[in-house]
Amino acid sequence: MKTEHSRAEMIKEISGVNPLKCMKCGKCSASCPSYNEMDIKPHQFVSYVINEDIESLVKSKSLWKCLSCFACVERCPRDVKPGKLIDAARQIVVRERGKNYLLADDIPELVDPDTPQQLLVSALRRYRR
Amino acid sequence: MQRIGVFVCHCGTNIAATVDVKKVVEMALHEPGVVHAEDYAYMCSEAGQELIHKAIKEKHLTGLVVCSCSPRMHETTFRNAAEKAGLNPYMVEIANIREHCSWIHKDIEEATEKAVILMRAAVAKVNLDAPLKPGESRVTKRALVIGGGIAGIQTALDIAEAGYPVDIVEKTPSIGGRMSQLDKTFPTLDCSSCILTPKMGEVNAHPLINIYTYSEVESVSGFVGDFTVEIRKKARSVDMNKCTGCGVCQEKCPSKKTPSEFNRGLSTRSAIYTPFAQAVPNVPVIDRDACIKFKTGKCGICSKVCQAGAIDYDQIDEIVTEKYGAIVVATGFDMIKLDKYDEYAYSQSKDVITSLELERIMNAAGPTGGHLERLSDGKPPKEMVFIQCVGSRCADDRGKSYCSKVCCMYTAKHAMLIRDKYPDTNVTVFYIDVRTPGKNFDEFYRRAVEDYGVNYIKGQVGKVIPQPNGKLLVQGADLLDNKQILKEADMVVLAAAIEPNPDVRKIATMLTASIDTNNFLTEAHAKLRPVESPTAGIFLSGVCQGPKDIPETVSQAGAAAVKAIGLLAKDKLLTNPCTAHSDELLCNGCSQCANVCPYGAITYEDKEVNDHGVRETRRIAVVNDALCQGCGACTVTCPSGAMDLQGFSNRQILAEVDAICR
Amino acid sequence: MYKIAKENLTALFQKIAAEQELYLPVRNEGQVNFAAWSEDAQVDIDTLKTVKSPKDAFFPQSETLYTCVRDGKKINIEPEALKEQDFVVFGMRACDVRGVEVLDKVFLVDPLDTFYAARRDHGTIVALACHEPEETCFCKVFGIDAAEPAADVAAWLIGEDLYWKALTEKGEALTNAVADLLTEDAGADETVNKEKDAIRSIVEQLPYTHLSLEGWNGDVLMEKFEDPLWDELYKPCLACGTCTFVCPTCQCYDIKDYDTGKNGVQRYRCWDSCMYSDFTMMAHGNNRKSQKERFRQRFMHKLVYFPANNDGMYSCVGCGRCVEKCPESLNIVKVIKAFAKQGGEK
Amino acid sequence: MQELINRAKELLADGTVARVLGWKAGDLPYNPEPAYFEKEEDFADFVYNGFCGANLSKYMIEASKLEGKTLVCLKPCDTYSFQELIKEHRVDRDKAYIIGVGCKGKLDIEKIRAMGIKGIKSISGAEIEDEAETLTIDTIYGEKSCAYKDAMLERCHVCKGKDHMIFDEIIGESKETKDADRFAEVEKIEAMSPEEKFAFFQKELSKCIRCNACRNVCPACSCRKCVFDSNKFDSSQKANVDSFEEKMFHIIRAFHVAGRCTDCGECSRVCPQGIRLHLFNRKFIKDINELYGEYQAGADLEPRTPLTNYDVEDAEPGIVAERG
Amino acid sequence: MSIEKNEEFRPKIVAFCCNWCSYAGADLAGSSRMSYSADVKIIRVPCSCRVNPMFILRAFERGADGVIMCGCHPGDCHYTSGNYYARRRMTLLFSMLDYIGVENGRTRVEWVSAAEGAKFSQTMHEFVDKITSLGKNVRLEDLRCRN
Repeated sequence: MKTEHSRAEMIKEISGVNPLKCMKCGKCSASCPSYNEMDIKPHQFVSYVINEDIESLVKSKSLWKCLSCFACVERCPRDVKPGKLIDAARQIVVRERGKNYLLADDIPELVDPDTPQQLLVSALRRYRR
Repeated sequence: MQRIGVFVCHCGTNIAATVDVKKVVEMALHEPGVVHAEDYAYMCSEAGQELIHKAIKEKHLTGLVVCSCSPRMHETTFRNAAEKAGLNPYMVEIANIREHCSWIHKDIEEATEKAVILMRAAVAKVNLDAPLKPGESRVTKRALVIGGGIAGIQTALDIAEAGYPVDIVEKTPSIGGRMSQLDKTFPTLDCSSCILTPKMGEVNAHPLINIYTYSEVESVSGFVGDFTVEIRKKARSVDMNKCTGCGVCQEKCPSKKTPSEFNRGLSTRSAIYTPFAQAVPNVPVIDRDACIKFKTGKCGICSKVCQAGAIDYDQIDEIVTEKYGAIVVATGFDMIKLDKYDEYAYSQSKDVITSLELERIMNAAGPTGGHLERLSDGKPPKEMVFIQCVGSRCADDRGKSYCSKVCCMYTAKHAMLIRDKYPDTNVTVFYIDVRTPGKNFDEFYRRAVEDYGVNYIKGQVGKVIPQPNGKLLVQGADLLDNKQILKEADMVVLAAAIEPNPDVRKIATMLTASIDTNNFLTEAHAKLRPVESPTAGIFLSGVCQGPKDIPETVSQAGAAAVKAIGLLAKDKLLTNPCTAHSDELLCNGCSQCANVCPYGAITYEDKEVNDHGVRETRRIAVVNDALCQGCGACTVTCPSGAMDLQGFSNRQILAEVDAICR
Repeated sequence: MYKIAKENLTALFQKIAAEQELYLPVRNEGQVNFAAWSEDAQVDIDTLKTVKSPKDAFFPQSETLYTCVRDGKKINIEPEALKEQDFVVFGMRACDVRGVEVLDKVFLVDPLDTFYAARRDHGTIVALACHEPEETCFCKVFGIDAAEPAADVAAWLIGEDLYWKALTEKGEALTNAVADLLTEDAGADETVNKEKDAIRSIVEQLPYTHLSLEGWNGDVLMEKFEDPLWDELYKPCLACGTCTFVCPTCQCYDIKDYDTGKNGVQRYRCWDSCMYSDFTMMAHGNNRKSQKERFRQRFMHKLVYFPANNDGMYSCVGCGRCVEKCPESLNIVKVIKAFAKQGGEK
Repeated sequence: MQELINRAKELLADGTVARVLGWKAGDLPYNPEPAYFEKEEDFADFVYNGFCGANLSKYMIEASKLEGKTLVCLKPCDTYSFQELIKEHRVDRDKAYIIGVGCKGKLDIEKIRAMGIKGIKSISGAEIEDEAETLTIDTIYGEKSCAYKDAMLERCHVCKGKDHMIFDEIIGESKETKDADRFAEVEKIEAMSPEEKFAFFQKELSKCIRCNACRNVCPACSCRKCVFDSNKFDSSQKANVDSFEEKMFHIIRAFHVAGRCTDCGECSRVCPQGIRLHLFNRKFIKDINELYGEYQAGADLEPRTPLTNYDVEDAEPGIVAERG
Repeated sequence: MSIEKNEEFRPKIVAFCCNWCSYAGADLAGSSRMSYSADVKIIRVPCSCRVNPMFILRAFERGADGVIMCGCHPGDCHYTSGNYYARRRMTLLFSMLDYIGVENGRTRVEWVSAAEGAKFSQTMHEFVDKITSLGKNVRLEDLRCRN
């Protein structure tokens, strides 16, 4: 298991996001369609990464509730893009399962029945490169 | 060959206790060019200066080296002493053997060795010194103020009060600027026009102030003290001298469909119009794009109804050329366009407005006669939502990176006024931070919360969704309660970022004044010269330099006026002689030096040169001594070494390097 | 006639270098130039032309003449010592040897250049015949025989052997000094003659060999000087010094001072180039103001002024280095041909 | 080539241009020289082939002073230099009629010689029209051949692309010949220890004979009088008397053209001693790209170059030590 | 003159200081009696942007062992932008010196304000130590100027 620090660094690297740019305006949370289903709210993703509490993040419900609609990415005034952080956190989960790349055939057994379809599309788009 | 005198100061024991001054004197006599060397307890004293005077006279010295304290301390003293004895003051160099030597070293041998080396470097430099003479340039005792808002008005008044004539150039038909559009002002809630209108009248009546409205700066040439400016007076189609300002033409004008600029497009105006009732001058202009006479050739009603016979359809733009000693830029600001913020539904709903539009709605002279109502259906709003930081503090290219500074306060003002006048209306403010540094500012904001029950929510709005029922669904976040909020509102007010007037880039280019990436004019020094541009003779007033509120603008306007007055009070400007200059035989005319000159001091001329018998016309860099401040940026940019700095020439610095490394 | 196996050349170089300095073609970062021999030097005597000619051996690119040292307010002048050490230059070609003869005409006449003279006195030249002449060579035009260089020692590299023949007293002395490494070979003459014939027959096939110098001599000064053709010829010239610095006969130098700070002011001379914009720049200005004049200078000097003063001897030796190295492919052959073509048209 | 000649003649005849700046065939198979053509009959000698490597943009400095327009043949990479010269007011755009000529990589006779090919009588395959991949070289010592690619100038292996940055018209096709990483050599050196770096450059620069060919051919080195020819900095040098002077000259030369050097490769092409001078220029280009953002001199007419510009967030000089 | 006490290595260090900040910072170090090595000799220039790479190479040519340039902090330049240009120039020059094998650390840039006497003194301490550890500059000197 990697240290929390290295996981946080990896999230930053994968997402290309500098969480320190966040000015805590909350526009992400204000924009989020899945807000109510989330245990950790979009604006909080940022501070979890800053505080290097990645374990909570990857264990959170939010990770799989985010629709990857990227409204927060579009609207974030500070170029922080919480949606990308979440996407990166998912990638960490996938990688830690020992697979860097997802094959279409592997998906059914990985999929939580609650996972929204859009997420699958987003995941395929992202990980099957 | 120079005849150099070296004078070594003991500075009591400050130097002499650590440096063997006699040894320095002895070593000095071995240096090339040195014909005289002596030491004395206090060189800066009368007696010490007398020694220098005597040696210059008796030994016919052409250059001096004073080994003493820092040149920052007594360079001027010794230069003056040299000048009194008939020597050019720039033939003096200081070897700093106190601050840079005796005070920091303990070992006498070591300190003496270093003092000798510093003396040598100074001698090497003097050997290459040339007499320099400060240039002189005249000062035209007249100032130009670009922009007729509160900043420009205040600057013009202050300069004129000091007795210097001032011209104001204003692009729109009337002075008054943004402030004239405001309803009330924070934190005292005075009526904006009540405090502005008297000032506009004062400017209009002042014998030393001349106002060019409906005019723009066309070109600027010259330099500090001696600018030549061309001003384009756009054709007004109304004779300023004949018009009585009765207003009949505006009433009768059949073309009334043009959106009113003054009311931010919330109402319309006639083709012949004054922007607002208290306009100064109270003379209308004809908007030729809207005028039926200009579009079709028919109509001419205004001309018929004008008893003064002031209407003149044949007027053409006029160019006025005037000379100025100082120029103050007061071009102000506008709100950013919101076309990149679709999520707030500004373009989709009439009930989503900007705060400046709200100012007009709240104003008794505004489009709704001062009644707060929805523009869609005229109903009074029951739920109002204010969204802060729309386009301010934005890291992406949709908005501006800076804080617009005034929004927190005016939103508190709006909220308070609404709650006061319409107690049934709920007001919610979504904010990121509330910033209230300023006298009585935080108290003002607290009053809005505590006395008027304005609901401040820490969090931003993600989306505004117009509903079929005419309401606006506001989806926001409450970060303190960690919940998402869905709220139906009747009106949404956006605190849009302010940005410098878009024309300022053009003006800055004409003035060679520097401008930052946000189009704010750059000050000469962020802390110490905040109202001056790095370009000499150009001063900054108001929001063109950075976001600020009215009191701050007025203070800065006064400060800019003082700086301008300080310049105009002089008959002549003495220019720093340590300026760059270009060797015309080596100059390539490549323009690289002008690229790095912070003062716009370098221009190019086609000049005929005789290069060792080859005669040709070449593009040559020419440095304006009045503008050059002697930083030397150009000298390093110049690859051929054509550009050199007097007083710190390439060869002088190299000679110092050589002397130190010897 | 002696010979020495190629594989023993290192021993020969060691032997020479033990007694005196030895300069010979050395390969450094892909380029072959004359340099001092050392154990780890990559000697390359197969490459026909070194980039720079070997004239440095006698007339170095820069040399200090004297040093002025300040003593208080006095100045002492310390002249530079003349060359006192014997040395050998091994591997010059016939054209290079003629190049040295040209320099002699300049530096060994009155006023004698003592720095040059000392080097000539102490230097012995071992020259190699050109085994495989190249298309840029045109030494024959100047009457030089690439097959038989006229040096202190002439040498031929044939197969696995180097054939050695002393031609002067200096050459004899050097031969004696290395005699124990050389073997006498009775059949050598025949081998060498065959090689000479081969070389000469290749030379006949070279494209420049039959270049005509008709019309170029010391008597045509004004006619050539004023010819409008120069107005065109110089145009591509970049005014760099490549042609002059690789040339075995260019002898112009400038005298400059270098202030060392603590070690006084060194007065040194260094090669100058007539192509340079400040060539012959003087206090009053420059008497060759345009590149055309400077460009003309080089060719007029080699083909007109020099023969005018030296019994018809041209100061070009046809080594072809400028032909190979000019960045814009200008050269003396093109100049000669351009005038010939124009002559034909007239 | 014939199309180019026809068009040039046409533009001369109709008075659009007063002269044509192109290449004249040499007297050996590989040595064409830059030349002006003013009359129809001059074109008998006009040539454009693989050996026409010279960047003619610098000649336009002088040509801009002449009466009338000059038609100049510029290869794609030459057009960068030309734009840079426009920026610096050294050439007059209005005095130039630019024909962007096609380029499929230019040849380096030194590379052919380095293969041991000598006594060259003729070369075929260097013509610009055909797609020949091979050069066939007839020599006194027999017929030789080599791949076109192997005889290409170094710069063509890191070709900037086949597009002309500025032109009035284009004649002939170009091909991008890039097959190497432009900064590979620089990176190799950067990875060396200081001792190795020093030894490398000491050796490379010891070949320098200060002929100034690199400087004089360089379109960015367009100073009327170079600092190394003047006494402005006590910097007049005609020879490298000490190895310091070689370094001084090459460092300062590279510094003076930093941000303006288009990497046209002329310096390396003309060096008679085969010094890889582009190693200096490319180091600066690489640093500029990495520190101040990708920049290609001559790709546009923006007057400010990286060294006459700044960003408040620029790296500190200490970064050099940090990078190690 | 040679007053060297012993044979130990004493580096020659040239410091270019801008008139407005760093030279004043050095003055403050002096008036606060914050000592640093006498091997440092200061040359006053109007602005760090006056420092030409040729000056730095010249110092090395003449046997300097280290060259340091001090200017106003970025953003505080008396001439508004001079040190920004200087920063780019020096970054590129230092990178080039590193590239040709000059030991890392023989050159340095430090921003010292007029109030930072202590920083000036501290910087000079560090720099002298660094140069002393690097030893004599032999890679960039002109042998003709050698002692």
